[in-house]
Amino acid sequence: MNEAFVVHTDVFDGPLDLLLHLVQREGIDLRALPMARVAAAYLEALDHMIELDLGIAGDHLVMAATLVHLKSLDLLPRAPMAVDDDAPDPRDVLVAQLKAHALLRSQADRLDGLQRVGRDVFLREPDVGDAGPRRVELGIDAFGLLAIYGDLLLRGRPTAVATPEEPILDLPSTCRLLFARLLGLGGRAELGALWADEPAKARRVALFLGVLEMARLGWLSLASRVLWGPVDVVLLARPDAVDVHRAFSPDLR
Amino acid sequence: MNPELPLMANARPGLLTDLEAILFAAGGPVSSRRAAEVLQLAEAEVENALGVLATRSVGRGVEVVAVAGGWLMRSAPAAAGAVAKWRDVAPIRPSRAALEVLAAVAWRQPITRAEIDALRGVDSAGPLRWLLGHGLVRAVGRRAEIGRPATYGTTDGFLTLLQLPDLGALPSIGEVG
Amino acid sequence: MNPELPLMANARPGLLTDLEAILFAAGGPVSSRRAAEVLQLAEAEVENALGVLATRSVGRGVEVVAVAGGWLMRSAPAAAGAVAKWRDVAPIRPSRAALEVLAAVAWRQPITRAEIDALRGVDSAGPLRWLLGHGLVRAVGRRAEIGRPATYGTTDGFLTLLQLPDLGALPSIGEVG
Repeated sequence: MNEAFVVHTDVFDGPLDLLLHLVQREGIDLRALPMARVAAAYLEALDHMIELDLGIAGDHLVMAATLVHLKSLDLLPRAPMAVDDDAPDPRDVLVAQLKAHALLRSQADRLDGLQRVGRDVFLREPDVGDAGPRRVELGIDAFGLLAIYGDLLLRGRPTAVATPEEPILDLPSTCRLLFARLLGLGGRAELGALWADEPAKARRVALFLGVLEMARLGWLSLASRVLWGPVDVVLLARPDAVDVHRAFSPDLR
Repeated sequence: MNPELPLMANARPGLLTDLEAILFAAGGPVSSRRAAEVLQLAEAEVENALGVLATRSVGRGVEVVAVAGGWLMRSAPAAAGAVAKWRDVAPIRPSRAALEVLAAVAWRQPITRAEIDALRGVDSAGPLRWLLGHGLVRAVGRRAEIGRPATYGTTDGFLTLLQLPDLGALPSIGEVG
Repeated sequence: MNPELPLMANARPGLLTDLEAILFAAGGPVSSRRAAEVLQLAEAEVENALGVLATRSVGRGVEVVAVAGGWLMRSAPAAAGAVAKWRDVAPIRPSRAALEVLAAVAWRQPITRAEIDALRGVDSAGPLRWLLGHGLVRAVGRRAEIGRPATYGTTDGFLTLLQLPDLGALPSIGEVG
C-alpha cells in the first residue's frame, strides 16, 4: 500500500480538499498549476480510491472531468485574444477556489490552535452552592442536546478514522479475528476490550455484530452481573472445531 | 489573617497551581486522597499544599475551606450580598454534566438514576439534583424492580426552554448529520 | 508577569472581593456594565477593578481574562493536564469539518450556507447543524438574493469556547498560495 496515500475521512473532505492535498504534496506552485501533472495526480489518487472501494462520490468524478478538460485546454494553442474574453479562464476559477480553500484550512488550523475550554482551560461547573431556582438558559437547542446524547452513547471511544490498512471485515474474517483476540485474552474478556484498539467506528460495529453472531451460534456466551453493567464474553468453542466460512455461507443458513 | 502555613520544602513545582485549578473546576469538595491519586503524589504533600491555599485565600473573594469530605473552593461569605444580587439578574446555564444528564433523561425517559449513571459512567447525583431543583426534570414514577427506584422524565419547563410543542418534537438520533 | 495595575484610589472597600466572588459564581463571562449595575457603581471603577484582578491572577491556578466582551474566571492553561485528569465530563470536540465551517463563518460573517459549501467544495449541512446545536454559530439575517438565504455569524459561546475577547482578536491571515 502506498504509504503516502492514507485516507482519513475526517481530513479529506471532498474533491477540493483532495486536490489541494495533492498539489501541496507534489510541491506544485498554485500560480503555475501545470494541468497535465495535476490531472495525472488526481486520477491516480482516484484509482487508489476505486481500488480500495471507498465509494467514490459523484463530485470526485466531476472534478476529474474538469481537470481533464483543463489539461486539454493547456495542450491546445492559446487563442490569441478571443473576442468574448468576458468569460473567466476556467483555470483561474480553479486556482481561486484552491487558494480560498487553502486559506480556509489554515484558518481552521488557527482556530484549532487557540486555547479551548474543556481542553486547555476549564470553567467552573455551577453545581454547588447555587441554591434556589433561577432563570435558566440552556445555551443550546434540541439538536445540540441530541449531539450531547450522541456523545454520551459513544463515550470514550475514539473518533472514526478509516484507513486503507483497516478494511471493513466480512463476517467470517470478523469471527476469526474475534477468536484470535479472545484466545489472546485467555478465552474471556469484557465486551468493550474486544474492540478497544479499533479507531474506526465501522470496524467496531462489525466486531460487535460478529460477537452477536457468535453468541447466536453458541461459540461464545455473553453475561452481565448487573443491569447496565459490564458484559463478560466467554469463549465456548475452539476455532479449529468450527467451520467459520460454512456458518455464514448464505445458501446454508 | 491566619499566619501563613509554609509549603513543604520539597513540594513539586506547580503543585499549588494545579490544586487551585482543580478546586476551581471540580465544583464540589476535593478530597486530598483523590487529588493525590490524580497528581500521583503523597497525600501528605497534597494535604499540606491545600492548607497553604486555604490560608492564602483568607480575605479574598474566593476562599478555600476545609469541609466534610475534603477542601472546597467557594465565594467568600463577606461577598454573599454582591453574589446574591448578581444571581437575581443573571440567568444560569447548566453545566456540561447537567446537560449530559438532561440529554439522557430526554431521550430515555422514564429512566432511573442507576441507568443514567451507567450511561455516563460516573455518579450523576449532583447534576440530577440541579436539574430537579431548576424544574427541568421531575420524578415520574417508580420502576417495578428491587428497591422500586424512582424514574425521571422531563418537564413542561424543559419543553419551553427548547421551544418544543411536545416530546414528540424532539429530534431523533437518525436526524443528526 | 504583567506589571501590577493600580486600583483607583477612591475604589469602594471590598470591591475586589465582591467582584472576585461574582466572577467565581457566574461561571461565564461577566460584563463590567452588568457588574456595575448590580454593585451600583460607575462602570469605569468596576472595569478598573476587574483589570486589577486579571493582572493579580497571572501565574496562579485560577486566572481572570477578557473573554466575549466581559471578564471570565477560568483555570490556568498551565494546569490543563491536572484538571483534565480530574474532570470526567466530555469536552466539546469539533470535528475537522466543523472547524472548517466555523472558520468560514468566523472570518467571513455574515455568510450563507451556499458560500460555505463553495469554499469547502462539499456539502456542509451536518457540521453547520452541529455548530448551531452547540450554540457556536447562529442565523443572523437573510441575504437580499433569490430565495433569501439565511446568513450565519458566530455567537458569544464561540468567543467563550476559544477564549477570545471579541471578533477583532481573531488572528488575521493573509492570502495563501
